[in-house]
Amino acid sequence: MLDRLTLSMRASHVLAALLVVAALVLAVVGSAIGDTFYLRLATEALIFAGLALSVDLLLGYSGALSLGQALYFGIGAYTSALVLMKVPSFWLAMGAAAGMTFVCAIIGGLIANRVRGVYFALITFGLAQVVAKVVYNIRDLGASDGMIGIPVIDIGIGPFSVSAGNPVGFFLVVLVIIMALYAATAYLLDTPFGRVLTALKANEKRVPFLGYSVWRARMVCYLAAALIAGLSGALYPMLRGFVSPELMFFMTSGNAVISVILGGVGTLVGALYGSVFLVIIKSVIGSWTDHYLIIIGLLFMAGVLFMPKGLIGFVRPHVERMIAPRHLRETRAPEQDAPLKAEEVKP
Amino acid sequence: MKIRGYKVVLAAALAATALSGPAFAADPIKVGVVTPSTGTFAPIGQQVRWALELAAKEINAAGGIMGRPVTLIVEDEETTPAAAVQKAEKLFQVDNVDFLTGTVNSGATLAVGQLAERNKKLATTSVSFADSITADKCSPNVFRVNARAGQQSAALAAWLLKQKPKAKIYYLGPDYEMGRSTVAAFKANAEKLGAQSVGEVFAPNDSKDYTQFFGQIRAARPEVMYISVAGNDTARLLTQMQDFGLLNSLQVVGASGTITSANMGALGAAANGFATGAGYSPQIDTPENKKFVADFRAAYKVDPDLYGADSYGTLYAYKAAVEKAGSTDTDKVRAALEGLTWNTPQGPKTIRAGDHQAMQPMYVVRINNGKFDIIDKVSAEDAIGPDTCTRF
Amino acid sequence: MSRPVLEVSDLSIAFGGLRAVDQVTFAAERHRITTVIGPNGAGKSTLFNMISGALKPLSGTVLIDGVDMTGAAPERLKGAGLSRSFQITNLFFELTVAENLRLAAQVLEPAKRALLPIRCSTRAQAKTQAMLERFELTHKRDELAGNLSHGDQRRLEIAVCLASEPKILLLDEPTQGMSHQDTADTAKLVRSLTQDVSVLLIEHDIGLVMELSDHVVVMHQGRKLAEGPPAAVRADPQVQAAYFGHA
Amino acid sequence: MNALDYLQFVLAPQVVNGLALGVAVVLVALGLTIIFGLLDVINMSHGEFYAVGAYLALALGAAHIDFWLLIVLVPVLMLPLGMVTERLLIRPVFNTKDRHVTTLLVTFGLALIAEDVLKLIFGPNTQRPPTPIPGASEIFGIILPNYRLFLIAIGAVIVAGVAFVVYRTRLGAMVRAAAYDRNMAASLGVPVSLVYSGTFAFGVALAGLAGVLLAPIYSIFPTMGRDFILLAFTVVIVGGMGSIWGAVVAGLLLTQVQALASLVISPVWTDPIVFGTMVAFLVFRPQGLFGRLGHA
Repeated sequence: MLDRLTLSMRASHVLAALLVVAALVLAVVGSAIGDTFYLRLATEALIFAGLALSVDLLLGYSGALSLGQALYFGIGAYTSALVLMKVPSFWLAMGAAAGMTFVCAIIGGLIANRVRGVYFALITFGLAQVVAKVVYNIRDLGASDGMIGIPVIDIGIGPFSVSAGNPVGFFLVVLVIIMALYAATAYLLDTPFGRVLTALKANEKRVPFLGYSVWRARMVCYLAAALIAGLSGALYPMLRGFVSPELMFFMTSGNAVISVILGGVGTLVGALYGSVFLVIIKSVIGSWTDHYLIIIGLLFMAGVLFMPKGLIGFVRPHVERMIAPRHLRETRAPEQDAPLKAEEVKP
Repeated sequence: MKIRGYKVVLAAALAATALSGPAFAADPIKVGVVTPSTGTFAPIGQQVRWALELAAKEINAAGGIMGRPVTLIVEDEETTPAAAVQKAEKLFQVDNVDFLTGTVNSGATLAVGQLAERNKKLATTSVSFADSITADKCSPNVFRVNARAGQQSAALAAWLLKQKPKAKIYYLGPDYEMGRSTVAAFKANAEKLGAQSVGEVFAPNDSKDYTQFFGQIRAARPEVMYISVAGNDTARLLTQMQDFGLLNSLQVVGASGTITSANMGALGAAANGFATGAGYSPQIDTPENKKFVADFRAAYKVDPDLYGADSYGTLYAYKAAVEKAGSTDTDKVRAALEGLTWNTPQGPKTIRAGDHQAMQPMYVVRINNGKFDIIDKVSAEDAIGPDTCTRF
Repeated sequence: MSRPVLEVSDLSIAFGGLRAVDQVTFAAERHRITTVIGPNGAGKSTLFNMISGALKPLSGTVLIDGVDMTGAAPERLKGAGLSRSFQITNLFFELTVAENLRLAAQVLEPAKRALLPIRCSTRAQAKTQAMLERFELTHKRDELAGNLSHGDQRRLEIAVCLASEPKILLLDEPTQGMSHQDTADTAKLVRSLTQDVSVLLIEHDIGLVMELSDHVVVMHQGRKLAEGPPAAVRADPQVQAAYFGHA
Repeated sequence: MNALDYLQFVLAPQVVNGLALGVAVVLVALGLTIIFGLLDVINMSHGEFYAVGAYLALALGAAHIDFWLLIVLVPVLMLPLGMVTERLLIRPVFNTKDRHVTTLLVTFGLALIAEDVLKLIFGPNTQRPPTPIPGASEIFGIILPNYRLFLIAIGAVIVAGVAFVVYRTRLGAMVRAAAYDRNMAASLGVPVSLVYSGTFAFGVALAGLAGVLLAPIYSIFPTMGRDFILLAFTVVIVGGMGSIWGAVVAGLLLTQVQALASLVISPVWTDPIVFGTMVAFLVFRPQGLFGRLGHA
């Protein structure tokens, strides 16, 4: 029988499909008019959407706010860059980035998962700051200048081959990868393990008494999120041909958090839409003022205060109503936070 | 940002009309400007923008480049390479600019240079001074119109050791790649000329408090201190040294980016006596420079600084090259730029064909109540150093 | 008769020098209701917390089914067959009734299904359905747990504990705050649980305790005062003085 | 260099200068820890309030208002700002379940805006007010600027004053009661809501005061708020949320560790050391050195 969470997830899938359709339209139109810039900008937006997706997996499902997710994005990007300069193989770069991110995430996870809530946020923030600073000082990693000269690679997919320099081709490759990451995350959340994560966010203290290890669930979630960030990051040097320590800085992590809040926390697809939305408002508002951060900040605060499910929160209930079986139609959606009693608020 | 660009067009057009210059029939030549208006380097970006606008206005008033008006299209570098590359790509692809300049962050200059190469366009920097841009990481599509770190330290070291042979020097740099290489370059230059190094320390970027190093500095009893910090860090370091009475007995010298108009206000008297090797000072006593400074002041109420002057000169270099090539075609303009000699407020500059580095006379300037007094001059040939670019 | 499902011996814990529970020993027989009673502050909930892994005891042992589980984490105790409810309703308020139950029943699935889609967890689905029917919550399956009435929430809490098919169920004041009718229904329900599990109960309603329990453990100031069948305990003069005197 | 020289020129100045920096850090952390301890709110915009205080001092100083008056005037001006922030941004989300994360995010948004607004008004350049007390004194061969001596002294006075208010007055008792258990406090007649916004405003005013006092040493620029924030959070966590003495001890201790460590290792590694300390405390002693406000 279909339940509420599965229904919400399906509604997200409908919106994700819509995004894919829009992307394909862009690809068709873009290639028809021979556009390069907008396709590559959209590719970049999708790559950062992957980072936002990883933030949403942590924040929206296990309830852990990471202020340093760019760390793994950066590790993925640097690993991929180093591999590509030696061997221009897409699959090797992706594999190495995944491996490296995974190893680093085990260490980071062991540190960060000792704590919860705001402390988790502060630790992840600090972790990323420290690593970024170290990278900033390592000459072999290009130090503050970063590394340029990452070749434009050909991506072999079975008998076919796509050049990363081909705007439409690479856009489609990134689209497939990011949507695959989205699908994998959605799949994960619709498994018994994923439901434990949802439970973790709803009431962490109750979870161990149901027989699940909170630490293990959080750790697996942390690793999965790091992998998503790392794989997204691995795509960046293929697109731009360089990496720089700024990719690990707080602003990169902060942008991902802003994307998630604007798009809608805990909706997965919201991270993707939020990321695209952020790119759009940045370039639109940025075209008439240098002080666009004020407007983004205001939008962000409005999102936190008044729109707990962001943009998706406006749209998804309608989609749910359209696709819901009858038995789920009348009941209240689980979107709203249940009102809580004062004693539960007190830490 | 497009709009901002058009505002410049409008201003240029108005200026042209006002001066009853020629009415343009031809398509404009589009120059892309990626320079920070947000982030740490925003104050530098301000000078870059102003200087380019001034140059564009003048060029258009005088009939443009080959009869075509110049349009600037300005984008925000945000002081990060990632943003710079994104904006540069827009300029190359959407706005279809013929030429790109303005990047400040060295990483951004390198990344944008690579993008220019892949887009078969030309990019220049008038600010970034990391040696690598025209050395081991040089690109056939990248030119540097300003003096690099090596030129600056060569000039400064020559002057310093003339003043104080066998000077005892203490070095303080920011603890990251750029800071370390700047210190290393000056140290090599100075030691070659007979200086004694009595100690060095690298402070983290964004240090709040430099006082923790003062004991070591005092104990080493140096006569000269070389610093290569920048921006807010300089303001803190020098005012704190002043508070601790360290400035009384020390000659402080440093990299050219150490003191600029952005932190001069905060430094006040603490900046007095600071000497640096630079490609420019508003005090340069030539008619070209006097006119430039006067026009700049009239338009923006402040003096141009090093970045302003170099950016101003960039547009004239491009003008000269296009006119020499008779085209805006990348390959032809590149060929014209290589070996080009043109006039700037700093005097004539020549672009060395081998590494695309501008050669220019270098000045040693000393700050005196907010003014950069010129105290020495080193010829272009003596300052430039060897060509180590091997890519073209 | 087989060995007791839960054996507690010499269990102690101290908070800042104060012995909250002091060398308590008792056992809970299979398919019986064992009730811990005592005045407020007697250490009942602390005792529960130690047995269920929420607190680590200072000394003593807890055996479940003969296996030493002293100080084990709650999730391990769950694996050993222990399930508990809470004095203050402790559910996933933002999740539906069915999801609350399904999460609990999910432990019944083999580990390899943890990463297969939910719909493959057939055993958990069946168990959820069974629990909904048994606890008469079927028509509320898609309600949020947070929107249920207090009585329904307390019932759901018991259902959640039972959904994982434990060997022993710890119920901490299941009738707390309930109306008269609900209390009676809950009593009936708890009685019926002994078909499947053993129950260890904390309860304040003395009438209910006497009616329900097979075995009563009386605690007072952290120590065990007496234990035995309800009638015997009630007659104990020490218990009379310490407990019923106040009641 | 002989041992005596090392002591006089290196070690002793390092300790003394570390002390001055420590006082600066304590001043910034004080408001943060009070807000954190009472409201359980991670105020990500604390650094920006510090910057606002510094800019206010700069603007008013330019209008020829005396520095000594500014020390009083700026915190007073900051009070309504803090009050309004609490009412508009903290209060509405205070009773939601995720309020820790929510308030952190809201204040992060505020920081984003504040920084840009400061740049819009005052421009991106670095500025510096004149040093109110010029000159330097020599004590046992260690030179210390008079203003830093003053800073150490006034820092001690401020800490003592705050501690007096929090631990010795009726007002402070209310604050501590509300921090311990707000329902209990409310039932005892403490105007909890007023105490909350008052405390938040007080924390903001302290940040502003730190801005006034530190600007002559550390200069003023729009992003100055980010400067102390990691260090200040570390001090709050190490000292114990809301613990005033904890903040003082942790602030002085951490800056000494930093100062002395930088003698033997590259100063770049002092950040990881500070961060490592924070991690170690979170893992092994999450309540900090002194435990949290109201609970100690």
